Amino acid sequence: MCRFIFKRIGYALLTTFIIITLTFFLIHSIPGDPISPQNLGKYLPEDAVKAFKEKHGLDKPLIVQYGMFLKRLILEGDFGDSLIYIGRSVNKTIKECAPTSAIIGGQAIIIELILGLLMGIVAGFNRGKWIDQVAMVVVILGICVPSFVVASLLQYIFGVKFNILPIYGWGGFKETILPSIALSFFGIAMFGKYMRNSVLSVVGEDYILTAKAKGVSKTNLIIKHVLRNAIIPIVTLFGPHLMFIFAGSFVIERIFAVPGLGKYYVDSVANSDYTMVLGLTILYSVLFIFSLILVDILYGIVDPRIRITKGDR
Amino acid sequence: MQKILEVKDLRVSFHTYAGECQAVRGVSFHVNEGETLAVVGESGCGKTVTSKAIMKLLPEPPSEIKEGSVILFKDKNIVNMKEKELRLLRGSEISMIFQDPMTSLNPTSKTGKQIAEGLMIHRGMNKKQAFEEAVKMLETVKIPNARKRANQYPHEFSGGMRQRAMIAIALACNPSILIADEPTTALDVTIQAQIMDLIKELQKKLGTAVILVTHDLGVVADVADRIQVMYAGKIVERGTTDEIFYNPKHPYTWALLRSVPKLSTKNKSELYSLKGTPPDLVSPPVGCPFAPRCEYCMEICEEAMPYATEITSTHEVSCWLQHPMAPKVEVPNELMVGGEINGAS
Amino acid sequence: MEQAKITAETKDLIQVKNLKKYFKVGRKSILKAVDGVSFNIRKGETIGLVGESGCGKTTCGRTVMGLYSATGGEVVFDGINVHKLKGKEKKDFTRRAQIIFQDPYASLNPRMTVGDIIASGIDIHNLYTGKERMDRIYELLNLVGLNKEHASRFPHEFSGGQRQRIGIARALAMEPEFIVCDEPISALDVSIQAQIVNLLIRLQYEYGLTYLFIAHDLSMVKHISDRVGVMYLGHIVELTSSDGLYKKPLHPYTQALLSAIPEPDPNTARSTKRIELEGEVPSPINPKSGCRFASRCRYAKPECYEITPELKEIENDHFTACHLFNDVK
Amino acid sequence: MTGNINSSIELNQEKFRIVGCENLDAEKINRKSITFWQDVWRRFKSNKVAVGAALLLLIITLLCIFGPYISGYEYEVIDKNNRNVSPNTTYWFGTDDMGRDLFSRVCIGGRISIIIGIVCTFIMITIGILIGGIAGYFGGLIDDILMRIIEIIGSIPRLIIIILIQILLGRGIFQLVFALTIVSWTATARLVRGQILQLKEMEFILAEHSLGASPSRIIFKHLIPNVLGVIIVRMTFAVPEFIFEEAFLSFVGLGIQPPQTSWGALAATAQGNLMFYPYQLFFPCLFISLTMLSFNLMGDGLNDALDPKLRQ
Repeated sequence: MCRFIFKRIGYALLTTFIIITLTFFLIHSIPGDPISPQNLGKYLPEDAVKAFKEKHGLDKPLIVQYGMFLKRLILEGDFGDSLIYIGRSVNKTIKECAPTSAIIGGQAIIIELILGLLMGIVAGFNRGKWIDQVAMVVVILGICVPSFVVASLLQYIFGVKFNILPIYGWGGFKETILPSIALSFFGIAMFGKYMRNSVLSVVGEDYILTAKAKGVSKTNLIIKHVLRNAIIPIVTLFGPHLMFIFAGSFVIERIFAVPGLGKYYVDSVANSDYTMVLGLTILYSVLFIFSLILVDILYGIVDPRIRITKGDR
Repeated sequence: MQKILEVKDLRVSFHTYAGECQAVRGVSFHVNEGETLAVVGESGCGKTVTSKAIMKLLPEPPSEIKEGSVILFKDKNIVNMKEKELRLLRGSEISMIFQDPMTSLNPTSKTGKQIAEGLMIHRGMNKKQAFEEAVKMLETVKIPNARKRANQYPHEFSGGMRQRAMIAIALACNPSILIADEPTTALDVTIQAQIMDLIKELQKKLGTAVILVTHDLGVVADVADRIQVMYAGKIVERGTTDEIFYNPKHPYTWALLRSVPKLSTKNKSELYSLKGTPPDLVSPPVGCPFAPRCEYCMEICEEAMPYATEITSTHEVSCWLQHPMAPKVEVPNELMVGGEINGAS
Repeated sequence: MEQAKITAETKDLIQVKNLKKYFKVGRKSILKAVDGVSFNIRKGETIGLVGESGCGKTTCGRTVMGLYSATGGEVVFDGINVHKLKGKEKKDFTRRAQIIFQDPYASLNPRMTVGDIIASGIDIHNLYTGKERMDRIYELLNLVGLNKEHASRFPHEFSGGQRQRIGIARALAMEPEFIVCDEPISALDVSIQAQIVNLLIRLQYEYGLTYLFIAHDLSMVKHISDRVGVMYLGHIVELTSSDGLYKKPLHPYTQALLSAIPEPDPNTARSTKRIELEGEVPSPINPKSGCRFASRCRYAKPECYEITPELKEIENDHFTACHLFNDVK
Repeated sequence: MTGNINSSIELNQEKFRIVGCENLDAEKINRKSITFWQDVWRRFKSNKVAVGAALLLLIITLLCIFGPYISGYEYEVIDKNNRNVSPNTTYWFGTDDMGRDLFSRVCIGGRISIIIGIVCTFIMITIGILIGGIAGYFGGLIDDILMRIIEIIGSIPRLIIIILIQILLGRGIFQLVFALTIVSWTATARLVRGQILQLKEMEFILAEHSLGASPSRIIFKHLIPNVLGVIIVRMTFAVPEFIFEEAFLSFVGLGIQPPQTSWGALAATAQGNLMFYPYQLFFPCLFISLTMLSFNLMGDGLNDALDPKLRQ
């Protein structure tokens, strides 16, 4: 198992390196000068631009810039400074905005897991009954209605119609409620759908019959035998799903005007703030890659069959 | 001998999209204490459904045990039992082993724990006692290094070993009936022999009655006290093992016996073979279900269901050939080969 | 119908010489499915290959057919080395040797009509077209006991036994001399098994076919075969006439295998005592040297764990690979 | 068992004459012969929800094609006198803040959304089949290399690649299609590869080898017909995914750029006016949701109809 994890981490580091390199050169191969009279340059005097370029090594050849970037990133964990907002470093942005995004994302994941899995379990055990049908409608709606529609709808209902919850901005817990719910909508549907299918397939397994033939009570049967096995395929969904959470935050933070990483990312793309895009891209990729490893480890823990084949033999 | 289980007019249907499939159509039989009853038939004859119905293990829906079916265990009707009563019965009074040992153990639970589970439920043991008992059970079913094995997961066991573990689970609480549903079909011959010997040995030791469900007459010859042959959801013939093998009366039993080559039959001689396939039980025939494939088929066979004729107190056959008006039909020659057949009674 | 007697003098159709087929498993492990198997198949005979799951009998059959490339050794078919064939020669060879498969559900393409399935070989080799092709299909259907109307139907409409007969018709379309029957009856009900076995025997008489019949059911193999080879973990441990094998099994494994077969006769079953084998077949991945059966053998001597016994003739046409018979001859 | 026999049947000697089973055609199949696809169609037809979804989809498509001609308003004509008009009999969906007819805009936007969905799906499926097919059929080193590439692409968040490509190539409909397809084929390739690997080991493919079949016959007669079902299902689910992604990107301003429009872009513009003119958001959202819904329901229906487990 340990060897397997180390191997995975090795691969992950390699992938990260490839992504950093690729993103760096991609972004720097964009035609045009990042600071030219066409954009930022027009507000600045010429020598200020020159000084800025020198300071950030923008006048040096690309490969040198790459070396400098890599050195700073590895040694100091420094992503560099924003090209648009003078004096604002990428690191500072991450430090300020990441917790905001993490709160909303975290809350959304908690809601998804609780509601989604619960819905899937209840629907799976009541196949064909009304509760299952209701769950299926929720699932299909959750998958088909884009998150920005859900977000707008929530804003309209809770903000405009009833005016009970704030629909913009950031502050206390109240402000996190609507964004978290909007973000979790798709996940609830997805986890619900897969959990239901998983429960259904496990219920049909022979070993459930064995357990029943032993006289196991219904609660024990559900918890110890069905859920323990049904959760296994769900774990694999978790990694790819994180991508939806990232992507979802881009839209959700924008709609609810939440000062999170997603909003910054979209803004910096729109404003051509390349160092910011570069830094955040790397951050997102690393988060994603390592969460995939986490899922693999988790999978090994829930499924004893994996533990053996990967480790001992 | 004491009757321990009595099944009366058991009818089980499955509701499929093609219609109601009548898998078991009025089956009655009993099991005596400590005996081995074999239920023999080909795939789709309803033998597995019958065995699962006894423990009420069939999922409802799509299955349905029909009104009027009675399964009496120690004077209580299992069909009407509530979930709670059933739980007390399952595993402690009646237990079951299944066909495929690869899928019938929970892959995420240690084998010892799976054996201990039943003990904790029915014997009120605590975790530790139950585990110790589970180790003992693994020794009983002759798994070497029982203590180490008890702490392993099923995927670390080979097929034969898993079936042994299944037997340990089933017999842990010393039930009075063990239902073995094709326990050796998925295993190789040498392993099959090991498992059958083990079941036989434990049965003798514990005095458990065994219902052995199988398609293999060879397996049955060795272990069964009584045999009942099923076809298309009905019992067509039943009798003691000797009666079925040496004095079979139903053409289907003949066919089953004739189509297996014995090691002593002449090489490359033509084997007896049945034409066609069993009937579709969504719309079962009015008459004898075997009639379309029977070489002795008479007009009456297609029109009415034959009733059971008693040959001896233990031997019963449902066939129109037993009717006084029917022509006398001799037992096919190759069944006489042993010379031990004592003719028609 | 009576068949010409096949004796040791009958010409060999196929010679399998020290055939090996290994599979790589993971990075380091090697699964030795077939590990040095030699036997001959005489013209017009049926040779049976029995053994428990994982003994390599199916791999052996497929390698003999040339479906798998051999890791070592050779298969000589009527003077031709099967594994050296290329291009057109290889295609021509397929007209002489055919195979029937185990799983009646997986061996027919569900998207093709039965007629097209049977005509596969005809189409590939451009044997017939148009009406002649249809006539040939009908003829083949008739041969295996199905009728004309079945040609336009799809495999899923047929029962297991019927599908297996379609598979046989597909192989027969090539008018082969040799057919590998790869567990053709294992997936079928008892009464249907007899149908298929009868058909195979009849076809052999009518067309003088040679069979390699692979199965795990010793009683069926014994019934259909002239000679039987017993395989254990990639080796042939015993090879002799089917009667000889039944009457006088030499190898301890064969003895155990025979005694494990449940005899459908209560008196015999009760009176005979089984030779019980301890444990189960070990894994064929990275097998130990020496006799593969040694770990389960009652008679195992120290040398059995060291030296792999050779298959040698103990009696007339009765071969076995066991150190117990080192002193014989 | 010892029940009474039906008394209406009169027993006489005549009835006890052995007739045997020789006259019976044991091999007869009573059911009508139908091909696989006929069977699929029959099962799909009996699924009311799926058929309804297909009809709805047809209506939406027709509306997108002919809608602008019915309403009589050009989608980009600005009318300063009719800004933010609520839906009424002249402007069925109302107008936007520049006085453009929303009905026409929704129809035109729908064209772009649906076209992107379909074009992307076709490109993706083609690449996916090719690469997955090659990896699965040839195996070995080619398979290893292709799978490694797929793995690396799969470990980078999809949206990030799309955004990077847009930054690099600029924004526009072609760049968008390119960006959407370049990351999406991996799942299809995996699916096809898995199917091919599974089929390759099936005995009917081995049988073809033993008959001396050429690779092209095996690929075109056996492999492709057998993966077709899975691919069709994959396609029905891919279209709404692309529509969703396009809407998503347009919504954050990285997709379709004005003056062109799509449902996502329409929703984005309307988002700002949600407080005052919710209808402007309602209609594009409704159309996106309905389209996604009908594609998904249709896909579910097809999936059920093609499920081999339900056959036999």
